[in-house]
Parts: sequence; C-alpha cells; structure tokens
Amino acid sequence: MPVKDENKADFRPLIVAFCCNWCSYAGADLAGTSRLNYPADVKVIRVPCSCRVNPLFILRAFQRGADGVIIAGCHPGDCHYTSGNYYARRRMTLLFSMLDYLGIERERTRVEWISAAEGAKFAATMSEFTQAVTELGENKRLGDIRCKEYLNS
Amino acid sequence: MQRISELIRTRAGELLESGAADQILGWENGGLAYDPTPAFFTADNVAGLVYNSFCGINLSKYLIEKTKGKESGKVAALLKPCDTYSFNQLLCEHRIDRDKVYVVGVGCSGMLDVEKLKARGFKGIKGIDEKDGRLTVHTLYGDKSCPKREVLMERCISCKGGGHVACDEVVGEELTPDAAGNRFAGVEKLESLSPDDRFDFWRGELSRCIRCNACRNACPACSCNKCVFDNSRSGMAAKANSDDFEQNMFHIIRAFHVAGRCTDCGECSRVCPQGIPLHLLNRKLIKDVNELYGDYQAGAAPDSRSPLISYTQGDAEPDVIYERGGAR
Amino acid sequence: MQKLPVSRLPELFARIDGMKSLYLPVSAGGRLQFGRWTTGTAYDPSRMNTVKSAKDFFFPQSEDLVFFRSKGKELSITEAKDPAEPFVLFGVRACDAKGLEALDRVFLSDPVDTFYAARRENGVVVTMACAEPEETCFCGAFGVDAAEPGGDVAAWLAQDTLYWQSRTDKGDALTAALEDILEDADQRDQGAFAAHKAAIKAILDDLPLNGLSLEGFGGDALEALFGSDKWPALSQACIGCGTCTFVCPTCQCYDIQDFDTGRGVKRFRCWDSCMYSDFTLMAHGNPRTSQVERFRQRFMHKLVYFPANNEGMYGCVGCGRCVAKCPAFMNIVKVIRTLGVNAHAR
Amino acid sequence: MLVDQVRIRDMLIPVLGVVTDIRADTPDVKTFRVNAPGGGVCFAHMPGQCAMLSIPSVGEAMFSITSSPTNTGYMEFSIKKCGCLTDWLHQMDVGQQIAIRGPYGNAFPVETALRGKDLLFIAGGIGLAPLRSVINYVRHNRENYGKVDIVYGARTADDLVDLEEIKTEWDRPGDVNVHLTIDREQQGWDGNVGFVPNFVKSLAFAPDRTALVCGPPIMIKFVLAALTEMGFEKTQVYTTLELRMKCGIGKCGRCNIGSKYVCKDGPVFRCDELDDLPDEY
Repeated sequence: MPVKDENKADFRPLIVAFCCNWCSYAGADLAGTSRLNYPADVKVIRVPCSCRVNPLFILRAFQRGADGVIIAGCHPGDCHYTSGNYYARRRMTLLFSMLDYLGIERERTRVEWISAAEGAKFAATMSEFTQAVTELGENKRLGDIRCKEYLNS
Repeated sequence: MQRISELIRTRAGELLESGAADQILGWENGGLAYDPTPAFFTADNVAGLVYNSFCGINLSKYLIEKTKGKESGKVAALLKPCDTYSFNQLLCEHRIDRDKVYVVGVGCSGMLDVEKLKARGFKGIKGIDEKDGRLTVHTLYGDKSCPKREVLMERCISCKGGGHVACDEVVGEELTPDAAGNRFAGVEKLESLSPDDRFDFWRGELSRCIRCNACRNACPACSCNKCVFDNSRSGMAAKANSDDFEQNMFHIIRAFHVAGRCTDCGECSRVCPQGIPLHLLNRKLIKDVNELYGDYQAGAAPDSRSPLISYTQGDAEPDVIYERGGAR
Repeated sequence: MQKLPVSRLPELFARIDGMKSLYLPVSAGGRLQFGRWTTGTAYDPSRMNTVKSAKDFFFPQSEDLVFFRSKGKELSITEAKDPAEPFVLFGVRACDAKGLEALDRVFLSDPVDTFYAARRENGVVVTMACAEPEETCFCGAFGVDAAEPGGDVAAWLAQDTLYWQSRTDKGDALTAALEDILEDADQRDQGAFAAHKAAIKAILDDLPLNGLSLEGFGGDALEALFGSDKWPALSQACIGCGTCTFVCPTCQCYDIQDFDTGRGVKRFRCWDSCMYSDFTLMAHGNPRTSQVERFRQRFMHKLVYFPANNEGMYGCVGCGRCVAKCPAFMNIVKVIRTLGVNAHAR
Repeated sequence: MLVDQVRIRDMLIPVLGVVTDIRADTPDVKTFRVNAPGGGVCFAHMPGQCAMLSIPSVGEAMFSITSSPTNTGYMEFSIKKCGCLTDWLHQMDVGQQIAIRGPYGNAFPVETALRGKDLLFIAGGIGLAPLRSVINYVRHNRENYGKVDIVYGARTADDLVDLEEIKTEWDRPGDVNVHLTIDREQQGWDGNVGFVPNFVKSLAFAPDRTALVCGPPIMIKFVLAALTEMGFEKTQVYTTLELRMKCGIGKCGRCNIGSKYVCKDGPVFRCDELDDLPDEY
C-alpha cells in the first residue's frame, strides 16, 4: 500500500473510459471473464470507434466530475473502419497538448491502444491510470462548480 | 497611405464602371480617427471608400453571406495579404463562390491597434498622422508620439510576409510591415512556465471573457451554419459563462474547432473587447501541428488538406505531450 | 458638500470596505473592470471607462433563479436566495449612473423584478465626474452632464482634493457613516470646485462626437424610421455578435435557461442579445430572419420604443462603449447620423 | 372553491402544478388538466391570459389557459405537439408534477368592451384554445352578452379540438350557434367543407358584431380581410399575437414589437392597435 496523506486518504477518483466497441470494449469483457481485477472507479462508455470521441465528450466528462479520462482504441493499423484511430490519435494529441497548455494536469488524460485479446493489458492500464489519477487528487481545474455543489448537498 | 487610398478608390471606380464588378467590398470612414467600417460600394458611394492603417478588419468572411444564393452579381473585395489566406481557406471549405468574387489585393505595411495606443495612455484621440515610421497622435489632452512598430497589431508584428496568396490583381505595390518577429514567442514563453503558472495565466485571461461571441463571429474559420454553442440540443449551448468551466470550455473548443483551418489572421484577438490574447491558443495548435506533423499554413493554397483530416501511420503517439515542452 | 485630501483616499476606501464591500475600477490584463477593493488597490482617476458597465452589479450576466429536483413524477422547487451583499460602487461614470435609471424603468416597473430590486437596495453608487472624457463619449447628446454626475453620492477629483456630495438618502447614510473622515467643504473650496467643473465642461464641448443631434428620433418616430431604406446598408457590417449588447449599460434583454447538473436542475437567467439569430426563434418560425431586422430592432428599441414607453427617455446614455468595442466599428452614433433628420449635414 | 394563495416572491419563480387528467383531443393535440398540489387552480386568471409551463431541463413555454376562470376546480391547457417541450408534455402520464407560473398578459375584455355585445368567435385548429376560455366564460354569464355564434374550422374532422364538448354543451341553436367546417371532404362529415374565411363570409353575419379571431397567422390574415369586406370596423375585431417569450412580464425583451411587449401588453390586441405596430410578427 502506498502511503497517502490524510486529505487523500478517502479520495476515490472517477475515471471515464471511452472504449472502442471493436477492441478495447471486448478487451474489458475479456478482463472480466478472465477474472482480472481493475478498479471499480472506472466507468466504461462504449463508442463505435475511438475517433467517435469528440473533444466535447472529454470536456463534458470533466465538467460532470470525472477526475481522469482515458480513451482506448484499436492498435494503429487495426481499426475496424481502417483509419479512425489514426484521426483520433492526431486529435487527442492536440487536444491533450492544449489542456496541458492551459495548465490542466496532463496525467488526467490518456490514450491507449488495447485489442480485444489484451484483457490483461486492459486491467493493468486501468489500474495504473486510476492509481496515477488518485495520486493527483481531485480534478479542481476543469470541473463545473454547479455540478459539485450538488455533489456536496 | 493617402496615395494608396486614392489609387484604390480610382481602381474601384473603374471596376464598377467597366462592369467587372457590381459592388466593391471595402472600408468606409466613420466619425473617428480609427474606425473604418466594412461597407459595400456602388458608383453612388464609392467616393467614400478609404484605405488606411486602421483597416485591420478581415473582409473575407463577409463574402460567405454575399456570395450565397442565386444572385449572380460580382463583388470585388479588397483583401490585404493576410486576408487572402482566410479567403483561400474559405474557398477550400467551399464557403465562397469564387466565380462571384474579384479579389483586389491591397498592399499593407502593418495595421495599427488602437487598443495599444490607448494602453499607452493616449486618450481622447482626435487624429493620427503617420510619417517615417512614427505616429503623431492628436488628442484632447495634447499631442503624443510613438514609433509605429510599437503599436502594430499582434498579427503584423509577426507578419507572414510574401504578399497575396490569392488575388486577381494588386493595386499599388506589395508592401510588408518592417517587423517580422517569431510568432511563436508568446507560446514558447507560456510553455516554459510550470503548469500551475500556466493555469493561473489562463484563468486570469479567460476569466475576463464576457462570452460576447465576437471572436467566433469575426473568425473566418468559424463559418458553421449553426454553432455547437448555439445548438440547444448539443448540451453545451450557453449564452453566458456561468462559471470557470464554461469560460475554459468555450475557448478550448473554439480553438480546437478551427485547428488546422486557422490561418492565424488574428481577428479573434483584435475584436476581443476584453483584450484576451486568443491568438495564443490558436498559435499553440499551429505550433504543435508544425512540430508533430510538419509545417502547415492554412490557406496558403486553396486545395490543401488540413492536418486534422489527414494522418500518417508513423504519427507521434499522444504520449508525446508527456515528453515535450513545459516543466512538470 | 464634503471633501477629503486625495492622499487619504486609501483610508476612505478602507473605511467603506469595513462597512460594505467596496468595488472600484481596477486594471485586469490591461483592461479596466470593477473589482473588489483590497488594501493596496490603486485607484487611477485618469482611468474610469470600464469595459463592462456597473450594470453587472445589479443585473449580473448570469444569475440563479430557482432549483428543481425531480424524483419519478414528483418535482420540488426551491427559490434561489435573495441577493444580500451590501456594497458600494465607487467611481461610476455619470453615463453609467444614468444607465441604471434606464434599467430601473424596466426592472422596477410593475411587476418588480425582486432580484434587481434587492441588489439596487443593497448597493450605494458613488459616481465620479469625468475629468478626462474620451473621444468615444457622447453622453451630452442624451442629456447626461459628465461634470454633474448622479448616483447616490457624486464625487469630483480636483487636483489634490476629493469633493463629495450626497444626492440621496442612501448617500446621506453613507456620508454620515464617514463623518469623521470627510471634512466639510467651505467657501474657499467653491472656487477650485467650480473651476474643475468648468474645465470638464470645456473638454466636453470639444469632444469629436459632441453635437450629435437626436432630432427625428423618439417615441413617435416609428413610422419614419422603421421603414427606412437605409437599414440594409447600415447593418451589412454587423457580424451579429453580442459585444455591443454586453458592454451596454442599458441593454437588459435576458434569457432563461436550465442547466442539468445531473443531480438537479438549476434555472438561471443570463444576458441575451437581440443581435443573436435565435433570439426570437420559435417552434413555428422566426419573425426576424435576417441581421437587418435584428440590427434594426436593437436601435429602434433604444431610440424609439424605449422613449415611447418611458416619457421620452432614450435607451442610450452615450457611454461610448459600443463605439470603442464593436468589431466592425458599427455603432449607434453612425446609426443616428445616417437616419437622423440632419443625416447629410454632418 | 377558493384559489390556493401561493406567495410568489418573483414572477419568474414557478409553483408546482399536478397533471390530473390528460385527454387526447386530436392526433396532435392533448388537453392537460392541471391542479395545484392541494387541489383547485394554481392561480386565478381571466379569459385570454397565459401561463408558463415548464419541465426542468426540457424547456419552458407560454400557453394560453384553455379553461374558463369560472371553473375554479382545475385549469386546462390544450397543447399541440410541435417542439421539444410539447413533445415531452405529450409523452407524460397523469400524476406528473410540472412547474407553472402566471397568469401573464392581458385578457379579452369580457367585463368591459365585450359586455352586452353580440359576439362572433372565429377559430381555426388549435386557435380554439384561447377562445374556449372566453366562450365558456360567456356561456357561464350568458345574460351579460347578446347573440353568440362560433365558427370553428380545422383541416379534418379529426383535428377539431374537443368536438364532444362543442356538440353536447356549446351547441344550443338560437342561443349559442356553432358552425363547423373542415378543409376537405371527408367520409362521415355532413357539415360544411371549406376554409374558415369563406365560410365566415357565406354565413353573412351582421357587421355590428364583435369578433374574436384566433388561429394560424394565415387564417387570421384572410379572416380579417373577409370581415373588413363584410363591413366590420377594425375596432370590432380582437385577435391574439404569438412571439417567443421567456419572462412573461415584459422585461426580457424577446416579444418586443414596437413599443409593446406581447407577453404583457398582449397577447390580445384589437385590430386597430395592430396597425400601430411594425410589421414584425
């Protein structure tokens, strides 16, 4: 167990994972059927392709209380639609760079390529990402206070 | 400037008379020393056409509305060199009917930013004279003077140079401002800061946003028929920033939506009533694109392919942002 | 009338802020805005023209009205709290104070807008005469005297002395509370005070937009102006943004919207602009389909409809913000000059 | 029954209403009965006035109150499905709580200008909604008014809103005369076929009547022309306007037309008043 400071002792992050239907989502299934553990803090949203993920989706996830957002798609070259993940790769690179530029912790966003056969990679990635976000603590820079007021009321 | 203004007026008159153009899109003087308004001219009012150092307004976006529809009239648009990049980009996106436009290139030796004059404490401006690279500003509170290059618009300080990239003729000679700085200097400075300092910087800037949509409506790249922020079904529509998040979101998304299409014309920063340096967002994206996917200038050619609708198999992985730029 | 040496201004501010929150024009990113005073905040009397007017403090850009929670078919409604912060605005220009009068006409007429009324009740407006008006100013055309500002307390800064004159009961109360710091002005001050005002008047007469005539406008000019064929040419530069509306001290149109927080719904109102294409959009269509009509609406409202409803008071106070801020340099002055009776006699 | 006195701090703050009955009148019109949570009406109103109904995060819109103020047991709203909010309303079930605020706007001058007059109601489609309130008010206080004729038309017989009440309760030949028409021939329809304006002309009403007209803008336009042709003065004709509204109290600026605000100075206008407004509605 890593040593945590008191404030973070009971902090559980909310992680939103956008998973491509054709690979990572199946990878998550495989992780499940293989009885591999990954944190329950990860909320999976299935998308038809990693390139379906609009930058607004990511901001909206942060707005509504996500502490970290991860996009999982097919390995480059393996896209079900031949090239969706290549576009997603460029977009997300630029978007995450932009978020970083605005001072929003770069560790809160990530892109991973996880195939349907990589159940173990899925579980390991999610665990590691969750751990990294837990260490960062609560997302205070890109959340919507209106959503938080209600969380606390 | 007086001379070139007359040249342009004369040429505009000729174009109208010969029937080469039915209307001229140019600038008309207002009541102050620095407020030329975009206007369409015909033979009746072409005498009011002016061109001076405050004609910073990029006229290319007006051509979208003007060339829409079935009317077949031809409009001659006065475009400065940097405006022609926007024009090209709009052609590339099929937003302007090229057949209805006759582009008259007008030279530019750098446009002046009245806000920079005001920031120097020049208030009550009644008139401005320009001579040998110096401005004499006549104000209600006495005459002031300053070098022209110090009050150039942000876009002109790092002028793209090289003249017009799309035009049917050039009136007068091609001019370029005498300043050519590194346009990414501001971005690099921010990148060198810690994330906390960057966050504080942008909060300070974006917290002033009044969500007036001037940046969006002036932007030649923002030409959607219905903006996502106006679409009540997008879930992100809003008319005011209710909190920090909405201030951030509006500008992140706006910059992202024009990424790869932004020609760096600088209209967003010019029109912002709160003086938010919005070009620093767009230039960050341009800089990233240049570094990651190769140099790209939107609007340089009317048939280029934006880097965001393109890819190579060997593109950098998103992890690249962990490794480059900025202190951890 | 009271006075205070300028050197004691920080003391005055500290005293006011000790009683009520004090806001005054401060610089942020090079632009001026009303900000909270804190120890050490510099007040620069040569910079008075804030980007946004004092309107924000009484009619904020975004303001919660009511909260909803639903559970199945049940709904609960909770009202937002009354705005309760007592505050003082210092350094409000004469035009902005007049702008508040225009807002009063709208929000305090029956039925009273209680949110606005509460803020108006809680706020004390200390105006400051404009010693250095700008070239964009044309308040004189709308009957505002920048040398004789309104508000609850009027102030003048003449060289080393701040002159202070209460104009309302609220102003009297504030003045009484500051009794021990303000000194009574005496006969000897009158000369300097009068000279200061005369100097302001002289500059006002010299403003480039001075002499703007409103002949041909007003409550009964509907027919002559609405059908004018000059609107299309005037409006073609307009890019349809909301800058003029949002910086205007008298624009008061608003929208009411809901925000779903995921755990309840916040209903709030926020500024809106008649320049926006969806302003009048309904399920069955839009009565103002082009920017020409929307542009016309804004100026007709300020120059004709507003005076028709308010005994001739115009919906413009000549603050000059739209003149300075319009991205296309189109503004009410150009509209007045183009459509007025003396259109060709500039 | 006494009206529940709900203290409203601000006119922008809604109160709770409970939907106690939903009646499908036509394929796209439903009539919703709304009560205050403790029973009775949410607030008192006069015929022609409107209320803002809202479903949080779906929308808020202005609807005319269809029920007559003489009915203190409940309020009714006849609503046509045509947008986000109305779609939602059409899908909800009895028992749903909604937010409601009002009353807004002026009313038909039932106690002043209309008193003692011979009345002619002309409605098309969902335009019957605001008039239904007046008609029932007039029927309830029958002795205060002269002759009453109701001309009502719709695209088809199925689109006539609440035909049941019209036939069984309103139609009292000699006292209250109802004239129905539909746009096109339809099996099983033995009434008039044709557009409302022509039907009004063919019925040849004496031009000393006071007419109340409500319906789609195009119908209103032609009915007004027909009435003028029949010798009606503009001062004898009342109609209603509809513009986008948000506040309901003449402050948000949305329904501003000329110096009037439709939500506050309208929605009922006498036709000569419309001449003073710019043509923007």
